[in-house]
Amino acid sequence: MESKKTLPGTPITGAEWENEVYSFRKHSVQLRYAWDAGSAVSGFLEGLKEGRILGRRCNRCMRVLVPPRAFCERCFRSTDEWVEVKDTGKINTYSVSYVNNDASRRDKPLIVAVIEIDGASPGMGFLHVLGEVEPSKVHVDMKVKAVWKPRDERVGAITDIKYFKPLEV
Amino acid sequence: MTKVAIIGVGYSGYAPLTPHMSFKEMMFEASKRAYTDAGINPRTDVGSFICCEEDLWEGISITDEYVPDQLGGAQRAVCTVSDDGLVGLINGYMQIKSGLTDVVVVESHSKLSNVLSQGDVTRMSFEPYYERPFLTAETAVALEMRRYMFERELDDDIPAMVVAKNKKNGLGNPRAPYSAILSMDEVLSSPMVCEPLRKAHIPEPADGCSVTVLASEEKARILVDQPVWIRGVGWFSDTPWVSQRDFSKAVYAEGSSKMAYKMAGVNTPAKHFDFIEVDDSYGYKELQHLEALGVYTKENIKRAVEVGETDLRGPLPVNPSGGKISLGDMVEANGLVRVVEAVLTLRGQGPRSLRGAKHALVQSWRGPPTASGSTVILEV
Amino acid sequence: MSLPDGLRNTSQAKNWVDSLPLSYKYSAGVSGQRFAEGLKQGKILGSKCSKCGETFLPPSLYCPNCFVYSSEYVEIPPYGEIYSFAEADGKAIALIRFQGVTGGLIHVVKRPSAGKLKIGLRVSAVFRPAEQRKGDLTDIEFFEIRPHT
Amino acid sequence: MRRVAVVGAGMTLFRHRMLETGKEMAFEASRMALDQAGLDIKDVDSVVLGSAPDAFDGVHMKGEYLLDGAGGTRKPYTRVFVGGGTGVFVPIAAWWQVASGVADIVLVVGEEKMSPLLPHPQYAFWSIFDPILERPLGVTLLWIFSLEMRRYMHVYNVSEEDIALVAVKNKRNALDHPAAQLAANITVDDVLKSEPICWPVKRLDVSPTSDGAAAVVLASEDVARRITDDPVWITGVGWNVDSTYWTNRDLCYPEYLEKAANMAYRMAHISDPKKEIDFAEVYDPFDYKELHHMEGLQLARRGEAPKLTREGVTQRDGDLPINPSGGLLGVGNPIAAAGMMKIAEVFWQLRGEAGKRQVKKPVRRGLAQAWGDLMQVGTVVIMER
Repeated sequence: MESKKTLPGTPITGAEWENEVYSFRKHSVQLRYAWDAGSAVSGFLEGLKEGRILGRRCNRCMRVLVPPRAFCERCFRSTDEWVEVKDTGKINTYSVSYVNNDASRRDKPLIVAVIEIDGASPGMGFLHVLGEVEPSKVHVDMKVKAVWKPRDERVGAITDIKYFKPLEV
Repeated sequence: MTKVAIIGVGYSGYAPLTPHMSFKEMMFEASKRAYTDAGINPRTDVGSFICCEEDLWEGISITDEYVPDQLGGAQRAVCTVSDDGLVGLINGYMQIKSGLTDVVVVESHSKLSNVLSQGDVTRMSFEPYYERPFLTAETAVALEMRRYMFERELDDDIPAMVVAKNKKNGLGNPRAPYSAILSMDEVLSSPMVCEPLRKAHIPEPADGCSVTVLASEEKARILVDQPVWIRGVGWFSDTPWVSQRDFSKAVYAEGSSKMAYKMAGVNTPAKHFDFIEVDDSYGYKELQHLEALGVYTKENIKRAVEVGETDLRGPLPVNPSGGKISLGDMVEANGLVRVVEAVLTLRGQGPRSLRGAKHALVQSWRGPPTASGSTVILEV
Repeated sequence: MSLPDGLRNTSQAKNWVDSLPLSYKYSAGVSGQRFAEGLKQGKILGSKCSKCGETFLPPSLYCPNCFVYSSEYVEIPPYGEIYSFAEADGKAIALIRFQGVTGGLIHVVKRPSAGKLKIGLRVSAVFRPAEQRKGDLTDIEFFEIRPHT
Repeated sequence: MRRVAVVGAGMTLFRHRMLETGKEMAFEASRMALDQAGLDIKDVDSVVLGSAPDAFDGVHMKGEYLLDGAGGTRKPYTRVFVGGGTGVFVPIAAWWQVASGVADIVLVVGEEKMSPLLPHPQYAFWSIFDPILERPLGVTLLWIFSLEMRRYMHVYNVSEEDIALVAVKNKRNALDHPAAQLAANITVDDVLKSEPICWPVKRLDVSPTSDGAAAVVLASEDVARRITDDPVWITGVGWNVDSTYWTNRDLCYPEYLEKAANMAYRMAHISDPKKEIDFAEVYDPFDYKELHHMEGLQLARRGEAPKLTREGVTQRDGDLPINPSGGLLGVGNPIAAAGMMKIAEVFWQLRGEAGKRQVKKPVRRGLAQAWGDLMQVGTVVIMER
């Protein structure tokens, strides 16, 4: 490879791509799915609709798992019971997103965080977004609380929680 | 080098719909059965976990992210072989043969009922520039089917007889959701999908998960009374270009079986096996595959079907489980589904007429538009 | 798998519906680009391997058998024969093979006004007028049965 | 267990967009690897391909589609996949074919063509998340990296400046790589001032999206000794996947990588990796990942990698050169091909064929590592002269 000055490959410039100086074929498709939520996630979604966050306890390792699952991955056994946990928690880590999922810029930055939920085993939590707070004010270990959509707007989805907001302000 | 055995099998689902479980819960159930069958604890006894799945069948990119927990594989050596489950099993076999580990779990599943755009997903598997504009899975199959039947001078009734046989075989199999008493005439009067392909030729989609546990000889002898030995393995691909294939033969099945026969020392495949599980999609594929495996020839395959040689009580039962026609199409799980069937039959838990069977061959094909397949030779 | 306190009636089983909208712009590639340029000129180009001498359609940057760079692109006369065909929704799709060429083209075959399509019938490519060609396979409008075959 | 050698390597340019189809790129890299090994396709017993999500190339079951370009026509051929960890996993899957005696010569190919997906390849990453619990939040891949980076910075008190040093080093190393897409002479300040994408991640902390392919040829000991005087042996392989539930793990330290590395170290009889590994190509899609991975590989103590970087230990002329190739940050990131590029780099370095990239100290043993999924999989290969 040392001796080979140029490696194979024919780069296309941005202009060649945009102006389609080469032959391209396009194909757009909308792939639709209906994923079975299963017993654990169905229960979790039903809980969210009721304004509650549910976990599952494994009676061997005694962990309370959030998000809940039907199996304990450590003990490899079915989990044993539903546990209602709190809708408060603390920020495990966070970041400030300036882009959308197609890499385009957002109008307004969005704060995203992993929130350790109170009542779940230590370190257990889920991904959500933060609201009612400036990025500069957020810190790891900050206490937060869920802000729920009104009851009649909740459908059994993770977005039934609008966002988490700081408890202390 | 060590011999390799299948020491446990498990399954779950095997139904048109499985709304009560997520794919994770389906995998948990199947693997729990397999581990119980093998007498192992996945958290302590397994060196490697192999899953076979494809992103767009799951609706999840990098779908291997979602497999470890429910198999007992979190923080373990887990990987995806993006291929038919039978190729996953072959990789597990090689991992044990290499001395890397002595127990391997192989899993594959289908949640086709969750895929609302099945046709669009399949369409995306075609080469985008030359082939996708003109082909669907059905068109690609119909092209090959017509040519194969033309070259063998087969009438429509021959593939229909295969469909009817496998539907009937499935009736004796508690795991086969699409088994039925279906006459040849009913097959021939089912709606035309893409001439010459009819609706009754096409395996119906199904949900399901299959899990097998493989072990080295030493481990197998300690753990179970009745190991099923893997005597030979082979996998092979023809050209991916539909337009460059010879439609009269399944080159991939020929290549994979030759490799497996060589490994197992099988010289006369037509006489070696007590039963065979082959991919039987669209009826005609069973025939094309049997030819490629060398158990029939292009001269005698037609007669074999006509006189019922491959029937459950014939001299060489083919697809005693009911095949894909009865079990349903479980995409990447298809090969592993048949391994589970073959293992149960070799253990005497299959059809009564096959009790005492000692030698089996399992062959799989990845489905349209591929020309890739695999073969495994099993023995008790 | 069912939990001791899991789902007990079908209305409790939820599913989540969403879609994956995907949009692609595929490059025809190095050999595809040559093929596309050929189409614009009303030509079907195959590739020839310098080692085994075989000609391939679709053309390829490499010989799939010898796995070396193809040496040249060669024009293939637009006359072939039906290797197989499939019919649905009143339309016929065929694999058309050309003499001395490995592979072929999959395309629409216009059904004859009289008689049926058959394996082995000889067909020819009908190109769109030059000004309508875009450099993809639809530059060939369809294949039609050649008279007197 | 049969010994397995690497006997040839090849790669294409890594670029944002290439004219070549995925098949054609796979061929170009494979042909170059076979040429270096002095082999023909007829000598190859089996082919293993690695490629990341189908959503990039835009072909379902893309392993089947890429088959002829990777030399798999009428051969045993398969594809393996562990997300971003794939590139370093493909040679592992080929290794067990040779080690088991099933094959003597295996062609190993990594390919990625990310450019076809519109409007931007990043979009595919939305679909790697849990469809029910995460996708409705509009999640992007950048979120989870920035969340992990923030956690790492928090727990070990690491500064953005320290992390930026990695980008500076790797992009500069890449100036000597003929395939490089983003080689540059930049400063820490350039990184810090680059546009924030998902704070703390900024534009210059991130590797690009790319098209490209890379390939190597593996051979059994008999074959290797016959065809080359200079085989490079694969002496350790390891891989490990952590729980899917990434929000239940402490992201400050990659436990799964430690386990993957330990699997490989055991096989290679390495007890003190920091002393026994001469140089490493660790996965660096983001600059902080190089530090994170050095720690998971136990080439640095937890939280110590920034210090080693500051002290110049990881430079090409340092005691423990890391990413002499220029890494993903400098050479580019066609995912599975990028991991394979690292395998190729270790091979070329060990043979003394890396030209201007050759590390200063003599090297006998190198390590390549990749990472992926939901910050969840580690893949490790150890190679020796």
